[in-house]
Amino acid sequence: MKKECVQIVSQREIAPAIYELVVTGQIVRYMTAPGQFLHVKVSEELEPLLRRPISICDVDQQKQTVTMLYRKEGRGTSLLSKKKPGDLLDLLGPLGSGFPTNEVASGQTALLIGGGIGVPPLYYLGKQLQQQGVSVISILGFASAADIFYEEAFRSLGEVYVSTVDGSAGTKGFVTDVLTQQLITYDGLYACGPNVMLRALQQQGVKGYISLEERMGCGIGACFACVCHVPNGASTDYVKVCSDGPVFKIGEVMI
Amino acid sequence: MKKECVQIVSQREIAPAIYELVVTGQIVRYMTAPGQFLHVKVSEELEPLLRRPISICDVDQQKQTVTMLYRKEGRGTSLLSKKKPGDLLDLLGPLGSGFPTNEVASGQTALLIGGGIGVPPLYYLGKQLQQQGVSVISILGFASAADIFYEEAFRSLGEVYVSTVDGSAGTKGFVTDVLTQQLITYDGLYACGPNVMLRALQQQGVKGYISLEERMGCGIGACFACVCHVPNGASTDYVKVCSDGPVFKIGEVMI
Amino acid sequence: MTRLSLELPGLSMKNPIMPASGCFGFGKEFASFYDLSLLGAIVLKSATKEPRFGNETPRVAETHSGMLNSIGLQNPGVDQIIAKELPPLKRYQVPLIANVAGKSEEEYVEVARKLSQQEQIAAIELNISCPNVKEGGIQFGTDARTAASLTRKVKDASKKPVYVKLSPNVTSITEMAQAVEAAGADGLSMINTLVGMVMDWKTRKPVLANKTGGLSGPAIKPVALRMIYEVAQCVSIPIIGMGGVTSAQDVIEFMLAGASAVAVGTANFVDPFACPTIINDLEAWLDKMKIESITELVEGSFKEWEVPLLSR
Amino acid sequence: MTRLSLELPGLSMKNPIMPASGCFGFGKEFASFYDLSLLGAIVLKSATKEPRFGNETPRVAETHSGMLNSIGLQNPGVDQIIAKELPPLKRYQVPLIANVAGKSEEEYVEVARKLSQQEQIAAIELNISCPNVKEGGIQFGTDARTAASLTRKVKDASKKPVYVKLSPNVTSITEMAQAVEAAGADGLSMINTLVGMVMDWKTRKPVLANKTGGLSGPAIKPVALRMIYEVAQCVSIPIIGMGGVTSAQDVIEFMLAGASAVAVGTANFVDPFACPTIINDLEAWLDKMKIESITELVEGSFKEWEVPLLSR
Ligand SMILES: Cc1cc2nc3c(=O)[nH]c(=O)nc-3n(C[C@H](O)[C@H](O)[C@H](O)COP(=O)(O)OP(=O)(O)OC[C@H]3O[C@@H](n4cnc5c(N)ncnc54)[C@H](O)[C@@H]3O)c2cc1C
Ligand SMILES: Cc1cc2nc3c(=O)[nH]c(=O)nc-3n(C[C@H](O)[C@H](O)[C@H](O)COP(=O)(O)OP(=O)(O)OC[C@H]3O[C@@H](n4cnc5c(N)ncnc54)[C@H](O)[C@@H]3O)c2cc1C
Ligand SMILES: Cc1cc2nc3c(=O)[nH]c(=O)nc-3n(C[C@H](O)[C@H](O)[C@H](O)COP(=O)(O)O)c2cc1C
Ligand SMILES: Cc1cc2nc3c(=O)[nH]c(=O)nc-3n(C[C@H](O)[C@H](O)[C@H](O)COP(=O)(O)O)c2cc1C
Ligand code: FES
Ligand code: FES
Repeated sequence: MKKECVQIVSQREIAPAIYELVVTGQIVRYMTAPGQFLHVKVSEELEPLLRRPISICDVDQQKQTVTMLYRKEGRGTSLLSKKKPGDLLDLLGPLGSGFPTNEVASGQTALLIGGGIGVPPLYYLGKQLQQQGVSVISILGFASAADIFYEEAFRSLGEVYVSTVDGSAGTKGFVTDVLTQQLITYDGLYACGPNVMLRALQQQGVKGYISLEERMGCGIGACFACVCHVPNGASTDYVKVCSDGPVFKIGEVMI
Repeated sequence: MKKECVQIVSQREIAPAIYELVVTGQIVRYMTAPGQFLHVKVSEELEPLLRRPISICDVDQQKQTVTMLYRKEGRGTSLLSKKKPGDLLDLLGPLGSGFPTNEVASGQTALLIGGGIGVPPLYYLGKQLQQQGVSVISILGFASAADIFYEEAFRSLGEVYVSTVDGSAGTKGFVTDVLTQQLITYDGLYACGPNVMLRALQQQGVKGYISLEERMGCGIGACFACVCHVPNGASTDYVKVCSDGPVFKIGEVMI
Repeated sequence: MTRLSLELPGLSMKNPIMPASGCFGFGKEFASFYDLSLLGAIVLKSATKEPRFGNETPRVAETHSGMLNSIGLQNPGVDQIIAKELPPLKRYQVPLIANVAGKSEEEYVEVARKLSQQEQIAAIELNISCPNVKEGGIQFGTDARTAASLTRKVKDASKKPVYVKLSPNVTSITEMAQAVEAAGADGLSMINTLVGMVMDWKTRKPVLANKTGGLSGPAIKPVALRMIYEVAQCVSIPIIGMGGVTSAQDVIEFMLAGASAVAVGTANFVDPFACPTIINDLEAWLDKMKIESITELVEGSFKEWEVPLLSR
Repeated sequence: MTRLSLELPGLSMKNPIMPASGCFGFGKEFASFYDLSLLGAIVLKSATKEPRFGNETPRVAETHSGMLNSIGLQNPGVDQIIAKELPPLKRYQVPLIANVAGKSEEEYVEVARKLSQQEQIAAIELNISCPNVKEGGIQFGTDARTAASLTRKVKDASKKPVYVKLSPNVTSITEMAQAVEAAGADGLSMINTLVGMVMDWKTRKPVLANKTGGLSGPAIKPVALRMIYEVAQCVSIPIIGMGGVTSAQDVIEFMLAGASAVAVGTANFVDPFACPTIINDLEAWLDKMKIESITELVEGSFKEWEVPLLSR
């Protein structure tokens, strides 16, 4: 958990409104756990005020770079998308607890399920799993063929299924449709995406890990903005997405 | 009175915290009256919110460029100083009524008195007077030798006297000290600078024109932020610096 | 009727956008930028009985995402306004709302009566909320009984509908709103500015000569939205919403919160074309939101929608 | 004594800077960034009698130069706080201020009594101003008599000095301040957040699950400065100032307005090093202002200065 002004190496739009941002700095050396996130100050001024949580998508320790993929949505990410190589970016991180990679052993199979802008953190996870000798299968869901990104990158990790809401590529529908239509066997499952998708997975009773999103204040566990109820225990029990998560065991958290 | 996003041609620091900014755009063609000012939006965002009034320092109609000199002071001018050639700048202007150049005839002498960041508008004025065959004498006051700017530019218009508060260059003291120590004869006087300086001139009973500063909201006469009392008339009488000024006849306004 | 048009007491508006009082003078400065007939309405600068100079300068200061002003209701007095400021506005096809201020009930009543008698004036906005006037001004806006009494007297004197402009500097905005509604107000305008201060470390004094001033601009938008949302649910008269509006999206948000029309203040200083730009953008927003008429948006955040919400 | 140190009821502070309640948890997260002993004091997160979950999420939303929160006083309850949260703070040389909240006078009194009995706790901050709790919370902060009665009872029960934290959502902040001073408050904390709302045009609903939330950050700084300035001139107890402080210059401004010490809230989220950075910058500011001790600044905007003002 460090704070550093890192330098932007490159930034490009890889799909409509989806940007790939590569930055370099000392702080990268702490980024070893896939599923952790960075808290990004998109401006040097006090406006917009809050940092933006963005997942670690890829890390290159040799080049000391970290890659983030983000969707240009509101004020903050719009400003971020205007940054140019050489510009500085104030990062806080890595934050949260990542995906446990030791839940699948060498020779076993891991299934990665990513929906939309939930895809990025799975890439660094998949790379680490692959290095550990785990077979990786990915199901990636997008709105349409035009919105697909990083498909090739995931193919380098193993088999890839794609779903699109409009059916313009891959299976028509959602990642869960792929899951029910294809008979995929796996030993561990990791998912990140919109809450509807994670809820569907949780209801299907599969086992594995999911990464959640919640609006954040501090990102470090101090403000209690990002709490979730837990299914068992007292009604006042909770977990914090920023520091207990963003990755949780499926079923551990109410979504 | 137009609004346009102009392009920055160049920007450089010409003295400590004093920046020379050159921009180009269609709007320049309306900038014919020296003493008028531009209302500059220093950011594309809503923060800082208000525009900054900056005087027209020089205009090149052939190149369609306008030069502004400004002192980096607070939030707005700090942001402005970070802009680079090619960046866009939202300008509103030209605003206000400028220096009347027909008060001095060809062959007569005009005295320009500028204090600190009040110097810039006098340059474009001096150039126009010179073109009209008027002899130009300038008294420029600065804090110290290091703070002097545009001295050479003014020398190209005519005789120049410099004063510095610490005496490190020219006459030690203020522009008014030059005025009392040197016997300068002139037919018209134009001044711009801090209120203390203008007040001193007004009290000495000299005749001529002064350019005032006042905190502004709209810059176009609508918000009534920038009013000044007038010496004669009802207690509710006023002038607006942004639209009636910023140039006034000495004695016309209470400062 | 177009997709943007609407009807409010006294006002037939082409669109819901009007410049806010004190941020548009009497229109002439903006007339050099665009045709004022484009506007839904115009709220004129506050009028008092006698001419007023207002407070000493500095009268404005910048704050984070906002500004303070302490103009202090400078204006040439109601008679001069009628004689000099109204006639040039005759050429525009736009309803005029006259904003009325005063130090006493009598002054308010007299000014409102005179202005409401003008054919050009479509409605009165009763400014009981100016934070920048020491004598009385503010207390009309912070005490429900005083506000109600004033509203009733002005209603009696006015030939035109009366919108009461509420101050946000109160413990209970709903109490104020309900009090003036009960007293006969035809509509509400809200919010006026929040009282604030900017300090100058160099002089070690407040920046404004008047020390305090009214905070406006995007900084106060959340406070405005909250107050409109609360008030809209407990009154049945329409609300003209304002406070930090700078874009068509803001207008949508204010209408969802409960505003029937929206006034734009500070944004006019940042961009003299703010109002026409917003008006121009609104239609595209209706398309984006799959909405036929802008009036459907009003109170949209708490009413039932026939067409289901867009899925995220 | 150093140039930055100061004494307030119950508090010997190395410097005037403390993190504000609810913006620093119970310290442990920030302890991984810097040594908490650097701080002037620490205000702990609000404690209630029983554990509270608070409001549903989303609980924060961004606004222009500010944020809304509707955490709703989530905390593990006073007993757990004493058992689990206080012990790890023993190792730091820094006075702790326990913030106390509740739904009833009895709850406030009980929580305050328990916390004030802890040796580690130097003072109590009575949170009568949380806008995010439906049951009761806010009315203690908006009615002078209720606030005074509560203050008196908590004073009687507390072994430590009591600072009352005021709500800005009132018509007259000076009335509230004078009421709690008369009831025995040792100091004031001000301001808490302004009630606001953010609307989501996509869902057509307020962003926050709780609909409204408390506005904090630079957007509210002018309101905070104004209220501190007004209150400082009519009470004789010290004020802990807060509301949008992000820099040492802000601290100077708050002290000139009348604050004896300054709390930093939202800024901790933007930069976890906000407090130590501000503390570090303060000494240079004293040099720049040609001031010996920071305490000279307090009320500087309305008191007489022995050394004349810097000329501009
Ligand atoms: C742990 C975590 C990891 C994330 N990783 C990625 C990623 O790798 N790529 C990516 O594109 N997005 C990611 N997101 C979502 C991303 O944080 C939001 O899209 C972003 O904050 C929106 O900011 P904005 O300026 O575009 O929107 P604005 O509407 O201007 O944001 C306003 C406020 O709401 C918050 N907010 C809005 N949407 C979200 C959201 N979905 N989740 C959390 N806060 C939100 C913002 O942070 C800001 O505080 C992640 C979120 C979390 C919690
Ligand atoms: C007609 C006119 C012409 C001017 N011409 C020049 C020029 O050519 N070069 C130059 O350097 N300066 C000029 N100024 C002064 C310049 O406008 C201010 O220095 C500038 O606005 C300060 O902005 P900031 O962001 O640095 O300071 P901040 O402190 O961030 O400003 C805060 C607010 O105060 C206002 N403000 C602060 N100081 C002044 C001031 N002296 N006059 C008016 N408003 C002020 C700002 O506009 C802004 O609204 C002129 C002012 C006027 C009125
Ligand atoms: C410079 C200025 C002058 C104002 N003068 C008046 C006024 O005379 N009468 C009035 O009712 N409101 C006045 N207001 C308040 C605005 O009409 C509006 O209620 C407030 O500024 C909030 O809107 P905004 O954030 O869009 O500016 C004034 C506001 C500003 C900024
Ligand atoms: C996320 C958050 C939680 C807060 N929780 C509390 C709280 O529990 N008790 C309290 O008295 N104030 C609470 N506050 C108010 C702050 O202590 C402070 O008064 C306010 O935020 C203004 O300061 P700022 O602008 O520096 O944040 C909270 C503020 C925020 C932003
Ligand atoms: S974002 Fe602050 S606790 Fe999680
Ligand atoms: S700045 Fe608005 S009237 Fe002059």
